[in-house]
Amino acid sequence: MPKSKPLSRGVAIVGAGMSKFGAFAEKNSRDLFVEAFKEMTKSVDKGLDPSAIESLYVGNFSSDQFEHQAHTAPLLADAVGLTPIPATRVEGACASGGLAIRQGVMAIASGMYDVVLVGGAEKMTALNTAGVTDALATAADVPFEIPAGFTFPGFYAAMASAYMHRYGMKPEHLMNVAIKNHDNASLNPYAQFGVTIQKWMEGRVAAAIKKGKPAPTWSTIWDFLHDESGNPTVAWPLRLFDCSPVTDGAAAVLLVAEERMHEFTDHPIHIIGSGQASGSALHDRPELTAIPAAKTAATKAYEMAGITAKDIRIAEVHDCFTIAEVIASEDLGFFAPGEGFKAAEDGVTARNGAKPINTSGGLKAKGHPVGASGVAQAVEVFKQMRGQAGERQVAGDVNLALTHNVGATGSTCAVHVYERRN
Amino acid sequence: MPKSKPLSRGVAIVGAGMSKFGAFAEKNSRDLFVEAFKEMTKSVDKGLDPSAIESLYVGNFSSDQFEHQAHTAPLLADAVGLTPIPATRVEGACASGGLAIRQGVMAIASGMYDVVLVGGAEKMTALNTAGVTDALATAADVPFEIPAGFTFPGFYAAMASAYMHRYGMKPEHLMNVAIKNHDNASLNPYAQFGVTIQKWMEGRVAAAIKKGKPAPTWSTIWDFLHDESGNPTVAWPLRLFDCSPVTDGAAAVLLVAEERMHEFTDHPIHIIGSGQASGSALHDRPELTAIPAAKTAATKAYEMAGITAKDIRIAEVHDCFTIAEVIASEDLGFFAPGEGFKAAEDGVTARNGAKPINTSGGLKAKGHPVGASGVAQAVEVFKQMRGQAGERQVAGDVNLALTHNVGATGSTCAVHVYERRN
Amino acid sequence: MSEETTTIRPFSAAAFNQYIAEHKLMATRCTKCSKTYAPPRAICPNCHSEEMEWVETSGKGKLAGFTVIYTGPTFMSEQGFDRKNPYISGIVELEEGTSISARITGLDASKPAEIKIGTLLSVDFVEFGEGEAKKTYLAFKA
Amino acid sequence: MSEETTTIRPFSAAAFNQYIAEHKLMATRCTKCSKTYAPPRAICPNCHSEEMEWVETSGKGKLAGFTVIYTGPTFMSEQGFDRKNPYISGIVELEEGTSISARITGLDASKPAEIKIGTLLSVDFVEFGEGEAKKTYLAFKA
Ligand SMILES: [Zn+2]
Ligand SMILES: [Zn+2]
Repeated sequence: MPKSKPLSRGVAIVGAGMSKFGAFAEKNSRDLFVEAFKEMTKSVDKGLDPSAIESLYVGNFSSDQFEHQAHTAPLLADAVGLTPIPATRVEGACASGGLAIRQGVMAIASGMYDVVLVGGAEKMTALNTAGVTDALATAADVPFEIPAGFTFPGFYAAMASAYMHRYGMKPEHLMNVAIKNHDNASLNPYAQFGVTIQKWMEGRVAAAIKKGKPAPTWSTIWDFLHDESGNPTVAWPLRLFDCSPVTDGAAAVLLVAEERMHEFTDHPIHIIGSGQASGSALHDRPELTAIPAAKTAATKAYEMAGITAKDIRIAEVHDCFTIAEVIASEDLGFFAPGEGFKAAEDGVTARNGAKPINTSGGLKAKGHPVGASGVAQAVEVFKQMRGQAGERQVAGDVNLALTHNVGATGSTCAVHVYERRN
Repeated sequence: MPKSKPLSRGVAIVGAGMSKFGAFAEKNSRDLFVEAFKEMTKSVDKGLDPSAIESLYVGNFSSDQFEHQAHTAPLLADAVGLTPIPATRVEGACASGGLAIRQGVMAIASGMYDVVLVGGAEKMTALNTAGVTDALATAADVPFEIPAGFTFPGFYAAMASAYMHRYGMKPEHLMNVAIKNHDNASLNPYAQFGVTIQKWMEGRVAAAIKKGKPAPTWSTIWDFLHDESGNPTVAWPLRLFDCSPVTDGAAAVLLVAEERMHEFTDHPIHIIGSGQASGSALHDRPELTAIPAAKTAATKAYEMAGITAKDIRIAEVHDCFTIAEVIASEDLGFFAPGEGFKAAEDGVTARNGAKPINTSGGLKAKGHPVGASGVAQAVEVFKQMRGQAGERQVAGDVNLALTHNVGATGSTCAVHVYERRN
Repeated sequence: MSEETTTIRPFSAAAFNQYIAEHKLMATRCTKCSKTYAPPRAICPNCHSEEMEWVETSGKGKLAGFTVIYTGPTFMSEQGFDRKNPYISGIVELEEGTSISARITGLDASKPAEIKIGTLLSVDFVEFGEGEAKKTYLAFKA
Repeated sequence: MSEETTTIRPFSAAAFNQYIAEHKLMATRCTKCSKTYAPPRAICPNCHSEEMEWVETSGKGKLAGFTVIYTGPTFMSEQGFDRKNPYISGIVELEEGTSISARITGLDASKPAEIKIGTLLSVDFVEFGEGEAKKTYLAFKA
């Protein structure tokens, strides 16, 4: 592949917001996007006149299947009063949000627009578990992967089996990722699961006692996580707490051409690197223990940004499953192959570690409304880099950050690098 | 809205091809795209090394619903051997193809890529009629339009009813559009319905005789088109021959940065104007007899191109229904409001008229695989402008052309202007 | 019809449909510029205000466009409509200046050419299904 | 197993599945660079040639990755699999150097920790349904 080329002009984020993530029976994706849009508007330091917005990109995986509603982008534009600006939906499975950001960047760099809104939305909880499983399955290479019985937990479980075989990891190691991400989410008021696993376990015990049932005898969260009644196996070696939840949510970021950023804020976050790559079906890759598209996308993004993995202060990575975070941390070059699970065990990726990952709680605990997740990652780095992440704020100068957004098992990956300059 | 801004650098089409359009039980959208890709490759005058292609955009409305297959773009990239280049699906209902072209233009103008493949694909015939009706309905504003019982023929029929009331058009006037587009399609070897309505009628008579049934007594195509058994009402005032068919098909165009176009051809077609706009639900517009998003998109495209409607030599417009072509011809400024149906009647829009429209046969007769249609429009103008349209070639110097691609009832519209300079 | 104002329910499709189930055609009104919208909006497209309120419409309007549908979606087929029993869908411009899609009743679907744009209509509610499955559809009758 | 070469069928999912229904695991081979692909490809990703041919695989391979699934998709539930009766899905590397997704049979789904990556497997075909509804699934057995 050819080398990354520089953008024709620079792009910065000047506003970012998200809806509460969770399960909301009365809200459709429009309602969720209105929430995210209002939050984004509030975050623009010098105020936002919505009529300055020239174009909208929307990341959305499949409102078609989840809500019987396609053609999402103009509907979302209209819901926040932006008709007749161009409104374009971008789909790359769970990487839809990351791809939407990238289209926003290109639209500005192309010279066509100065001010572009990027949104992501997914309303998933109207379907039952089987319906969600079937809908997510359409992100795979359906004719050649699905007849084998694979589900998405199953695909990542197969990657985990290969990783365990190759590097000696045990299923228990993955629990460190879940514990960390729930810890982070417990400090994020927008998270779906804003509780630590300890609190979750205590809640289960209290609920059992209240109902007059025998109280579970878990003495630590490790007991709980090893117990099939607390943490049932979904696709061996992955259990319930290795999997991100089914979520309703939306997110929005406002991108502007650098030459106009000071109209909106004196504290912009620059997007200095953007990489994207495609990948074949999981079975058609040289190894199962890494995601080639993620490595390619990261290489491109670093190249454009002129930095290396070690320069990154924090990263939001695509932890749809705990094993995905481990592999991501290696694909991105943070740790050598086979070392990612040890870094999680050693606290290196914790909020106060050397390389904090998923300070938001990640897809795992913040929630994973698939088309919104990539945009919500950018919302987190915007807040962290500007020192606005509240109780979960990372200490020190968060001047370089990264987001890593994967579609399916890695048929799509988008990586972005962000810089704060003042 | 702000004025159109110039692109950072120019973009040209250097190759274009499409699959045969029709109903193909054994082909999925990947198979169709492979066909289109091969045709595109053959059309590149100086030959194409596929490894020169840096990125892929795919227009696709809802393979999710039609094939239980989302995440279409990386699968199509992989099917033609382009992994790991970025592959991005763009969705804007039936305007998905037009939006994909526009993303390709911006990707090149942004400086990120020099060579971008744009595809469109839709495999619709695996569903029965009710299934297709329900799938297409998801392109509407579902919670507020669909409970009223509207279908897509129904929406356009409601526009026709308002147009008839305002301008005195009769349902018969619309038949002129169908007759013309079938005439054109009869000269297009890639068309789904490559027969004139005359031949169609004769086929129906012959089939009846062969089966020993009483032969219909239609003496002219007008008899046929007025007869419920020949041309049944779908949504009054629209009948079967006012509606585009359900189609499987794919199309592909190769875009390159102008500075590199001579590596591929000495006869490039420049994309000199690109406009896109969004619109609200049909009921939420000031009038039903025009599509505001089409007018806005056209204004933007003309402005960028520095031309006016009268400069356009030929146009491929979005005739999902006959009334849509009439309204399009007015929205684009070819004819004054209320004059479009007369222009069709007077032969102005015929292949040998002053303003040929839909020389390919249009969506109506060439076929309408929804996500592919916008790209197939560009394939037709590429051929016509280079004098390669065979029997349906328009006479004279086709130096300026236009494509007009509408999503749903006009919630999305993309307009492009093309120029041949030598 | 009396004008009922409430700001308790969210400005969402779910809330609008709940009102429809209660046989009320409610609109949202911008408290800043006073424009009224049915279907509802949470943000005013006219002035970008986020301060809306629910108001009940008069339920009066006129036909702006219509069709008689012979081949409907699955849910309409389930309600007994087909080629031999077509139905009318239309767009109705309300007195309040906003328009909405609705079923049209009280006109002869077998004579579409005799249906006039501009026909005066008033709100109606069509129910289908029993118990939990009961659904109420917005309609206007001539 | 004998190697059967034919260029009559298209290089599509439909043709591949037809072969599966005939209990043949067929691959496509590039006539230019000789690389073999199962699932099939119409264009060679290695050398971009459009000249492919069908070849029958040996049906031998080894397990590259696997999982035991307790919560499956709807069609697997219909085939009797659930939390109490989980099933194995895996990725199999064929002798021909290409890999494929398949159901895995002949191993104990209740003891996943004892299943070994690298286990030798041979092709198998699992059928479900009767008559028109009969579907054949690619499997590999230990
Ligand atoms: Zn207002
Ligand atoms: Zn080859």
